[in-house]
Amino acid sequence: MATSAPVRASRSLKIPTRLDRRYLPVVGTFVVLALMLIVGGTRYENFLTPAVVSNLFINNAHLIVLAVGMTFVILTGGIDLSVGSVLALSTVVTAALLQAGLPPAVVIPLAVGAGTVIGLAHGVMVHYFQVQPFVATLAGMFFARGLCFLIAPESIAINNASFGELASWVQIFGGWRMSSGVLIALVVVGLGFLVLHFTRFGRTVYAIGGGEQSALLMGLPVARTKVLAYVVSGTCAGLGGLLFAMYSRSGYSLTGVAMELDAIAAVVIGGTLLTGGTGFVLGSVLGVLVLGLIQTIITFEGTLSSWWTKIVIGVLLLIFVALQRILTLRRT
Amino acid sequence: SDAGGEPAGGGETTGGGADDGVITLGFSQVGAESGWRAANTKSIQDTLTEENGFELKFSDAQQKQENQIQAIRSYITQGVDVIAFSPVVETGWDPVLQEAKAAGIPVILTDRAVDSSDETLYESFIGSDFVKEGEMAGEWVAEQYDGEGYKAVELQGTTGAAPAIDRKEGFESAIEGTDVEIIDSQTGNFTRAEGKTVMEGFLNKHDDIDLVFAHNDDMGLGAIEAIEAAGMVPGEDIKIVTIDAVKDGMQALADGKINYIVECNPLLGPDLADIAKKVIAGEEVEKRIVVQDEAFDQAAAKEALPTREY
Amino acid sequence: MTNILRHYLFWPVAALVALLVANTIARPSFLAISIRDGHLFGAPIDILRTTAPLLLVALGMTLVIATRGIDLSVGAVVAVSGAVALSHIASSPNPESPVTVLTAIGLALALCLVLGVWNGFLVSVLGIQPIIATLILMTAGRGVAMLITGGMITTINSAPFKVLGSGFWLGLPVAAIIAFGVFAVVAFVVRRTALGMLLEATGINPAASRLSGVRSKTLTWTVYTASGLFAGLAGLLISADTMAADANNAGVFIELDAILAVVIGGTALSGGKFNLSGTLVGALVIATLERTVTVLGISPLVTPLFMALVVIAVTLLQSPRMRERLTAATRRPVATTPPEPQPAARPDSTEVKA
Amino acid sequence: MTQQTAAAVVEMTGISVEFPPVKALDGVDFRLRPGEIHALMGENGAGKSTLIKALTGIHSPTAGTIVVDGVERRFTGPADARAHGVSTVYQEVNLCENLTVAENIMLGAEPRLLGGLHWSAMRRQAASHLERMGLNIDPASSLGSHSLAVQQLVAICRATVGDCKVLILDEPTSSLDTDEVAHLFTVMRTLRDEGVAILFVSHFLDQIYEVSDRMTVLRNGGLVGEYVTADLPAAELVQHMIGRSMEVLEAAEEVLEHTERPADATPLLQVVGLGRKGSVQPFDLELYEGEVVGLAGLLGSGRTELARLLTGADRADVGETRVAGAPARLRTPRAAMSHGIAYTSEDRKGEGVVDGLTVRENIVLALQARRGWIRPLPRKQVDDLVASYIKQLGIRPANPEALLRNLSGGNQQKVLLARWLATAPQLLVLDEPTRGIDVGAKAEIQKLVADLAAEGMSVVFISAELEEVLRISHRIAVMRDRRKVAEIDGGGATMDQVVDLIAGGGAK
Ligand SMILES: Nc1ncnc2c1ncn2[C@@H]1O[C@H](COP(=O)(O)OP(=O)(O)OP(=O)(O)O)[C@@H](O)[C@H]1O
Ligand SMILES: Nc1ncnc2c1ncn2[C@@H]1O[C@H](COP(=O)(O)OP(=O)(O)OP(=O)(O)O)[C@@H](O)[C@H]1O
Ligand SMILES: [Mg+2]
Ligand SMILES: [Mg+2]
Repeated sequence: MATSAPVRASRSLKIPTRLDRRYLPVVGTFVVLALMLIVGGTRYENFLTPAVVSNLFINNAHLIVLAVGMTFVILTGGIDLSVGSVLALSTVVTAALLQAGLPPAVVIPLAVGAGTVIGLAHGVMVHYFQVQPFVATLAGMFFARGLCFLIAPESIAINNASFGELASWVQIFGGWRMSSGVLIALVVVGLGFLVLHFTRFGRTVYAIGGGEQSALLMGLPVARTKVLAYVVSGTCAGLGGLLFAMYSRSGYSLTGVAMELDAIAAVVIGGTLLTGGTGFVLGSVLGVLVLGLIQTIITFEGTLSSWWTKIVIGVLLLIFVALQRILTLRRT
Repeated sequence: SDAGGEPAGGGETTGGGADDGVITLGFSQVGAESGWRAANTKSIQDTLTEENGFELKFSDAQQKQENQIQAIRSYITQGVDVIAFSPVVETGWDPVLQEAKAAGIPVILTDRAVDSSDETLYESFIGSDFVKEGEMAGEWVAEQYDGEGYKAVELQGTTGAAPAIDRKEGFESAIEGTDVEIIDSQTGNFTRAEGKTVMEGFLNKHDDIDLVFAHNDDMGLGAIEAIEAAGMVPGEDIKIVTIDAVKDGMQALADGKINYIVECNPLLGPDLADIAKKVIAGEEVEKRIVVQDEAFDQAAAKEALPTREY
Repeated sequence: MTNILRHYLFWPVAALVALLVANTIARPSFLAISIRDGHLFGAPIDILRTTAPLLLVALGMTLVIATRGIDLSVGAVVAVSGAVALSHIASSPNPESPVTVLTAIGLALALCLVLGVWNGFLVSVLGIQPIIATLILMTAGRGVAMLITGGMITTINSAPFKVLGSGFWLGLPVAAIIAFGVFAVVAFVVRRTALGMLLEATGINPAASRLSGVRSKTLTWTVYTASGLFAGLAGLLISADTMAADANNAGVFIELDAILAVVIGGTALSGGKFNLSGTLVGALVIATLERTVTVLGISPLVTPLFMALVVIAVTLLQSPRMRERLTAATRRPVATTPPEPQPAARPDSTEVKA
Repeated sequence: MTQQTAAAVVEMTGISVEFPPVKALDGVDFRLRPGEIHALMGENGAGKSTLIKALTGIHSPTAGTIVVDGVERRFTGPADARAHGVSTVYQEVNLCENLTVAENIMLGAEPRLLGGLHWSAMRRQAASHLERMGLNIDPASSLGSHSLAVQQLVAICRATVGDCKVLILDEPTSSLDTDEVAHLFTVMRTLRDEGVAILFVSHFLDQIYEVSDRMTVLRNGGLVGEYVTADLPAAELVQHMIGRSMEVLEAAEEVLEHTERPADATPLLQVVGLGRKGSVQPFDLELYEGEVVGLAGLLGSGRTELARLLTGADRADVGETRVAGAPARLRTPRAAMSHGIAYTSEDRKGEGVVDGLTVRENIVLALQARRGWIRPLPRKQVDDLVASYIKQLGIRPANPEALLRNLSGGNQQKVLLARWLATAPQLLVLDEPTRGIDVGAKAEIQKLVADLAAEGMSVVFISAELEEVLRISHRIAVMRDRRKVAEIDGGGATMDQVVDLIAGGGAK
């Protein structure tokens, strides 16, 4: 019975010589993004300039933060439809409280915290009541939007001086510009990356996406992790709202309608599977840049009617996804 | 995707001047959410043509402020001569307008105002006065029906949108002191379909509606459908007052199904062209240019209909 | 008792009844149906009619969801359908002729079928994730609709077409007859043939289904095509309702309503077992909810809050956890499974190894 | 009959678990002592897994007490159980395929650096755990890239990480070959000698007798008794388990029926140079009517992959296929099915069960898929078919409307078998069909296979249990390193002969 080890020697896995398959979609997105930048650069004057690239980040800082939070939720196999509304809620809260004369040091935690609380509610509904994430967060979406209207049906300008200072802080290096919003977004991306890859919480997020049942039977803290993923997303949406308030210096209850779709699209374009378990924050950032680039191209084109704008966005999206798909397929 | 394809030539890339006589104007439209908006866009595109000495860069923000801000930023980096836009929201434009100012590019607002403490950030604002429109509608109602104890329902525009807020405010202030009473008010999101569903609900709920005030023609047209389906005669059993005066609305007015329409003129192109030229030439322009809005009753509509442009 | 409580239709039906009761309290004659102009008239009839397009869209959505997919493009397809049909009628010399109207309907449905085929192609052949695949058409489709109408709202006068939206047959709204009829036929086909089971198998375990010889790709393709077609039909009903094709606003957010209807009806978004009867109740709940907002006179400012609370209440009550609690309360304690292991609704190994 | 040696570390008394209307456990007592290997025995569906799950808090019993280490406890779940020193490897592999092997082993007890995961230490520690299990794989590779058997071993590695007092192994050996099993037993014995209490479930009687000290037998959710292994002869054990005598087992002994095949017979399926890059080297194989061909090989030798190429589950890069003499392209399972070829995957959970459907639906799935959706099988025919298979294979509960996910592992396996038998194939490729099936049913299945062959069906039989392959096959193809290395006649072959071939021509 007991024959032993030596026969098994030949079976060790061969060292991967090529890129790990898991990185393929992200690399795919990156390649397509680079291609698009180059094509744009040859097609439009002033396109491939530091100013345009800087603006890509400045204009999308809030979306980057949303996408980071969304990545957590999608990695667990869930989805968060509320982020657009929560972002609006946070901008409205920021604007309304600043208008009421509270100092930013008080307002900012409240605005972000509003997102955290809603995220917590989502997590509890999804995990403890087993409401499907899509529905729980859809309800959250209506709820946050409703709160926006209650707080401020009309748009509110932000005139607070110290908030304005914070918002308009810009660092310039040559043609490159970095706003406070971008800086915060990059910090969030860095944190997101660290948390996902270097904490047990992060790895459990992946484990749940790979199989919730398995994660549970492995004795991983599924409940806590799942709830926390929604809390992260809610908090990111709150922070995104703050960034948007800094970006637009106002609070408006109709902000961010359908922005959740942008965030989800960014995450998925960045190579994360909606079924959960595979994907990277950095991919999501690339996804945001892809969407931003599409907008930029549209503006540079400058001749598109409203309907061609929509069609071209769709077509560019298709090209991105299809190219990424082809790049991924051919390697497997 | 052809015209913009060639690398842009000549002097259009540097801001400030229009040495070659052609004015490059970057226009950021709100979106294409209604027929009114489409007419507005068309007017601008038809006026700011090469024959008229313009090169128009147009972009559609799809109702998103962030798209609009990014479009304006992009116009600044592209170095257009003039920037014009219809803001999605009133607030939040200071930073980007400051950037435009710093780059020496004049800005003109159309259709909707911005809420800014610094009036020097833009040259001029061309557009209707939404409060005034609501007032005109309300005044007509007060004049016609005061003393008859009319019960009115209101079909509001998109919750939170400036025209909806202002028109409601204007209408309410105008009927104050009369015995016209608004018994119900609900949003119809400026669309015909929702106008119809909401009106159906009102008809289920109230037996005694005398008047509908709709924030735009489309919702009014939807209400007409609902009223007819309930076996009543729009314009007779239930009076209808709306704002906009788009073609379908005017037709319904002429047909007697609507009783009064306050115009909201979308043809801002000529005014915009005019102001842009003046601004480039360094002439003084008025800060606020209120577009002439007419109002039509049924007789006036029959007369005006054949010659309406939109 | 317990069995009724456990039934997947219990809470959706309870929600529907609760809404009707709330309406009746606010407006005692709410449920009254009278006869006007030779047809039935009243709030319940209106609700049936306004449910019609949503029901069609939700029907297609249910099938798509059964295969673990989602179709975000239905709203855009609704817009395209209306745009095509009305543009054709508007440009024809004889808008009142039934031939014109039938051609318009045929054209619209054919194009929507093609759009459905396109979605199916992206999902089943290219293997793009459904949410993104259909997001493409969701964006571009509206553009196409606007391209067709030139960005204006196309309005027509055509009696035969108007029948689709506001006509009555045997005293009932034609729109409702069409939608409920299509629904019944599809439900019959799905449940009387093996289609339903094969769809469910595909949704639950694609890999196992493939090995069992189920044509998963073809089935997936078929459901997206069907979804496109039903959305197209819904688009016709919607545009006939107001006799206008509004490329920008027709069917906006109908995908969310449809998904909500499916979920309220007890079908899990993770695919597999689906309940068409649940979807029917779900669609009625949503249409009634919209009507309730008006009848209760809820201010537009709090409407979203109200909707959120209703949705939260319904979904919490019918959540597996809550059902367990309720059944546990009505019988002696039994082995309960903690919340975690249940999501077996989402089988763990999900990827098809192609 | 039990002697009190040491204080029990786990003591379960009067445990009942219900899944209305099924009473899965009814007042069962169970005791586990430190430093023993305790086998839990019973037929499929007897309640073994349920007892384990009741202990670790996945199911909460309706009655009974659980005392762990002298303290009465109701664990809230596996995490809680683990925290109290109870580690479990559940019946199906329950790991995350998307994570690396190292993470699967170490998560929960991961080494840390500055508050974050210490990846290199994690890989190092994982590697040492793997080594102990005799596994030589890259800890940084993703788990999904490994075969089920490897995954099973990884799951066991995970359970032995950290300080566990109680180690529970629910059918860990069902997909392992002798070699791996031997390794596992070495590890188990070491742990036992360190004082760990080990609960072990297996349907292999020889393994039970080899490794266990004591056993508890369950039948139909009830306790039959606790025995000292050495004192209980196998025949008696079987009797306790199935409530009948040993005869069933003996019946299977002489199943093999050697009919001479005519020299000029056309093979039912003939493949020449069939292969796929990165999976199996090109091989030739002929399968004849009425013949059972066994595939023997070590874990990972490519048996499964060969089977998948034969049946269109994977697409071959090179080679030709002939069905009944005519060239055929088997590019999909569906195409293979249309030629009467059926394949049951070894991966029950991933590629076999449709767990949200009922037993009935699972059984008719393949048959219905072949007919197409338009022509549903008449309900009467379905019911008869399902009823007959439930009876023939002894599927329990005998309720066609039960959801498959609520069946015990072994019963799920039987349902899968029924699915394929229902299609009445000409060639049936069975990849580990007896995995997790109890002794009685296993004998039934072997007999069934022999009968089917006698009726003219051609069968390819893969099993980790070499003995079973030898017993049942007319011919045996031996695989090594993803290559078919030999083909021998089943009748004359001896165990040693095959083991030599498998191991590389008598390396030792
Ligand atoms: N979640 C559940 N819902 C309903 N019934 C269940 C559930 N889990 C198990 N059962 C039933 O409980 C009984 C015992 O199952 P269990 O899995 O414990 O058997 P087992 O002894 O482990 O069998 P096997 O050897 O096949 O693994 C079976 O009849 C099974 O159908
Ligand atoms: N010990 C191992 N080390 C590395 N990889 C392995 C090992 N065992 C199996 N594999 C991988 O798993 C796959 C197993 O191949 P396959 O399942 O065809 O083998 P098998 O002979 O059927 O083995 P099993 O007994 O697991 O069914 C191979 O692709 C191989 O890469
Ligand atoms: Mg078991
Ligand atoms: Mg195998």
